[in-house]
Amino acid sequence: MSLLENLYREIVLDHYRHPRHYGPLEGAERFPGQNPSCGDHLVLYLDRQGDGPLRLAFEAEGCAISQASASLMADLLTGTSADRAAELARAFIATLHGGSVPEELGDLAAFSTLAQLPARIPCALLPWTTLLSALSPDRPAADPAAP
Amino acid sequence: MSLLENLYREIVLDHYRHPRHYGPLEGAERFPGQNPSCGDHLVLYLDRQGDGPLRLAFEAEGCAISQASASLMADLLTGTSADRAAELARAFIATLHGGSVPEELGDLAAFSTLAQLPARIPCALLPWTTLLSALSPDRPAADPAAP
Amino acid sequence: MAIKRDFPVFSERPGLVYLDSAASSQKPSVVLEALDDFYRRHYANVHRGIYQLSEEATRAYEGARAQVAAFFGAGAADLVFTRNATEAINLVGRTWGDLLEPGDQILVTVMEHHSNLIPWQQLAGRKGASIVWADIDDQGRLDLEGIARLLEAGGVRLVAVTQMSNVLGTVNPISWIAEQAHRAGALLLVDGAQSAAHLPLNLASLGADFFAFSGHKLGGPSGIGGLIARPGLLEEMPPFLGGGEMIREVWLDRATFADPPQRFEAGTPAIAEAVALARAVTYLDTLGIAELWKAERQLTERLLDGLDALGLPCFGPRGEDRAGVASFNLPGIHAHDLASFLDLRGIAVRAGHHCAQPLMRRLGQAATARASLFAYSDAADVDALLSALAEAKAFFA
Amino acid sequence: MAIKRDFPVFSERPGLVYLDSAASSQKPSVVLEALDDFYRRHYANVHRGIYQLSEEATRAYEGARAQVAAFFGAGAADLVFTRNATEAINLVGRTWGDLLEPGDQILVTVMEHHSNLIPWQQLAGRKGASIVWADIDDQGRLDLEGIARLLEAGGVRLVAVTQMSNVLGTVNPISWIAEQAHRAGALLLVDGAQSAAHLPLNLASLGADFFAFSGHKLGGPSGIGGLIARPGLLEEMPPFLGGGEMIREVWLDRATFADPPQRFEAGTPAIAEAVALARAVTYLDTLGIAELWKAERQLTERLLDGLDALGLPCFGPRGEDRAGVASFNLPGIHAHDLASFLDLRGIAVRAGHHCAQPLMRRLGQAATARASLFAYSDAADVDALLSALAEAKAFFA
Ligand SMILES: Cc1ncc(COP(=O)(O)O)c(C=O)c1O
Ligand SMILES: Cc1ncc(COP(=O)(O)O)c(C=O)c1O
Repeated sequence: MSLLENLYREIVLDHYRHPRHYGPLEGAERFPGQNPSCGDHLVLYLDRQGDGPLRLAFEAEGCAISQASASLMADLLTGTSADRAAELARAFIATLHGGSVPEELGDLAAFSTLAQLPARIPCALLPWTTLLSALSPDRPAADPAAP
Repeated sequence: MSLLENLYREIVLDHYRHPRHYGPLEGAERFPGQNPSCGDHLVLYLDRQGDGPLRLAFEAEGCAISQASASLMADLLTGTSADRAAELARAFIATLHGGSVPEELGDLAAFSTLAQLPARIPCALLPWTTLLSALSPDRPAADPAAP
Repeated sequence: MAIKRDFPVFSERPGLVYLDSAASSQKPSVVLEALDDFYRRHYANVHRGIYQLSEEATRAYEGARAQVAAFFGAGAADLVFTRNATEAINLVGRTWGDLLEPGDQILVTVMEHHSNLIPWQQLAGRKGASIVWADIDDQGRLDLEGIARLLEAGGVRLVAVTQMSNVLGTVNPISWIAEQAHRAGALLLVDGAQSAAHLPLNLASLGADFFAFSGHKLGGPSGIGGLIARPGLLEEMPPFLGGGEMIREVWLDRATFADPPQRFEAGTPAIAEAVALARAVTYLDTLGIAELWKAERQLTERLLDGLDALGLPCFGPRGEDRAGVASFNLPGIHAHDLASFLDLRGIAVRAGHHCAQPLMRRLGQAATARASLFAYSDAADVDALLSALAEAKAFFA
Repeated sequence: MAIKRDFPVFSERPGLVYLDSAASSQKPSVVLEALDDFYRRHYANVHRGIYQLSEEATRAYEGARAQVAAFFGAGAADLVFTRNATEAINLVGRTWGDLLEPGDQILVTVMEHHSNLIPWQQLAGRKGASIVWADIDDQGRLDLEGIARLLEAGGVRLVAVTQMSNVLGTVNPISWIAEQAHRAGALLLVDGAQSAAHLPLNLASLGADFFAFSGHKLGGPSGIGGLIARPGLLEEMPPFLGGGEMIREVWLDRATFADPPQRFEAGTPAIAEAVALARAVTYLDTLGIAELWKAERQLTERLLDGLDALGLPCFGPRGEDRAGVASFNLPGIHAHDLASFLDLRGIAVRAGHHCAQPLMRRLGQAATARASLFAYSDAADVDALLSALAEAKAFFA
């Protein structure tokens, strides 16, 4: 069994079937993300609590890799500061493009084996690029979150 | 010197520089012809004298081959019947496409060497196809000839 | 196996199980050799030079037009070369379509590829026309009564329908639709992007007014396709793109235009591509399109039976009107994940919406995996897929 | 001589003196090998499959976009692949051009190729806009004062001008025109069909809003060209052709569209052609475009001096703004007859109106013969032409 199949078996399928932080988040802003080439959709719920620790959740329609990536991201970043979240996002994105794999990413580190399936990298990236644009100062107007 | 250069030297250049039957023909109908790919223009003047012997003349702007072909055509067909003219036209066209070369075509027989320069065959054809469409029963409306 | 040897990719990449031919086909070596030979020995621009090389290139290009047209049972004067089927359909929308009036209707079906849908939406937008559409039944066959009803209502000017669905594999009854369309005073455009590579075709008798196809799906190079029109129809149509080759006389403020097909081919055409496409269709002719279709039908049954045995729901009809396209899903896992699993075993299938989002919505699927066949596909390909799917079932269970 | 060895046609057809490169260029073997290799080892449809072969094809296609854009000093996101320069110009006419209003003016010049004229006539016809035009002087240079005057009058929305005349060889002062156009609130479209293969170009600094080119004139395959837009400009433009690849979401009656450049590339693109075109521009880069231009300038002088010495009137300017194109006539004989005489000696020149009828009328010529140079042209080619012309002079005297 390849490393990649290990990734699926040990991490991805679990988070795909039992996503953490799934569903709308009260008081949070709503950021839609889309992967036009494959049709994956995602909604990121982000509550910055002023400048306090982040609260995150998501809803998604798409493949196991993008959903697991979103679930693990929400897990990792809940409770961190916005700056720290952006830093971790950049680290994860670098990992997918062949950068070194920092330990602090936890299970997400295993996604580096996607180098074997470069066509799937956009799937893993979708939650993270959605997050980065949500955190950026010139971010698009967010929809008000459904209560 | 190739056969083709002979054709030019002995026949084409003479008729190009001293075309016979050149200019408007009083009482004749006027049939324009055009070779869009190279820009050659020709006006054929045709007087059928009822069902009598044909009178022909032409004006042209174009290469030596098309003008010589027109000049020789007018020479050959003046005084023939419409049926005979159409027959000779078909014989000439066949010659250009590799058919046998009937003696009755006179100097025009030499045009068969154009097989060496197939791109020029449309030049030689222009006066003849204009004539055939002028003679055909469903011919286009001719302009009245300038007096 | 014998046919596979004609396609270099299978020796260059041993182990490749290529099941995405509906997206694009691999190329036989005769086509690559024709391309190479043309560039090495006969290349020049066409319709322009009176020197020998240009004459050879022009003869090759126009000869290719005649051969490709003949392959479809049409005449050279009725074939316009385009980049692909998509451009061929757009060409109709922007020439013949200019003659539409507000309120006119364009009839499409829910199984159309985006390329046979967006151009009509654009045309409708420009002209104030509207789109009406026919549904499919549970087997994935067209709702013919629905089509008849829409035509009877009287406003339809054009029926635009695919001859073969790139998702369902359904082969539609084009002659019947042509008859209905013509009786209602509408023209019929057939999207032949899929069927051109699979069905024995004779456009002279099919009844289509327009037929669009792509070269890259039938063993030809990328960058070329064509539009074939019913004889005489191109004559009545205004030009499409403007430029060199399509003109007769030009002034600064106006111009007159060449006869078809040149009228619709502005600028330097895809010369070498046309020559190579002609080689592709003569290659298919040598194999025999009718025999290929028979073989495809058998292989399709093997594939569909295998999917049935695995309990994987597969869309589209069973029967003689079913081509070698199978769209399916493994319950509980997204098509992309399934496709990646197969890819790791050297099996190339497509996963996604297949440029047919309205159909996916109609089927209630966000995405499907799709395996599709061409001349070189064989039982070993199908069996490799089926056994990998059995593995996947276990893996994702 | 060294460069000629890179082009197989010259060994396949010994004795060929190819002087019609302005119509289309011959192809170096590296380009033919790139085509062949791509089809044999990496071919699949792009942007669609998630399997390895498709990923390789997509990377090759998008990599080609980046390389070709970089060759012109542009970014990948601003390059749309088209069939040829003609389609690139039409694309602007049918997208950006949709925003024109009745009474708006499009400024062209009397030296334009039909491909940079007819699309504007068509656009003017659709929109009630009008064509205004700038003349040339006796040397065949643009009447710049005339351009300035037309721009000052205020109605011009677009200036469409060639960077290099395919008849006169004139190289136009694009940066100056860009400045004038922009000051007058007009955009500038540059027809780079000729210049792309000859001039060192940096679109980031040239000032053009749109730049159109053809691959087949710079050693690339037929069937591909491109439109490069000023960064950001494509964003504002509505789609061109409709179909697969250019969409985001599709319903039966409406759709949303992808970002540029995909928004403008409907259907399966010319994939292998893009890859081979990228190989052509890296080949030219290796030779060094600046060095090639210096060599062309020298060879052009040799050609023009030789024609002068023969007493053959030749159109176009002398100087640094003159490319390797020479249009001339032998008095007393039509250009076609002259071209045939040369052809019998293996010398390929063009004869006719060169798709520039308004210019021919302006020059008072029904036709000219034209010799034109590319990277592989050398002194032996020029001398062969000149000595054959001396023979022709005697022959037709
Ligand atoms: C100045 C100029 N513009 C446009 C074109 C059109 O190029 P293409 O036929 O490749 O579209 C040409 C080439 O013939 C040209 O010389
Ligand atoms: C049914 C159908 N129509 C149209 C197309 C468009 O073909 P192309 O992308 O070659 O223009 C395709 C191929 O993807 C297709 O399957």
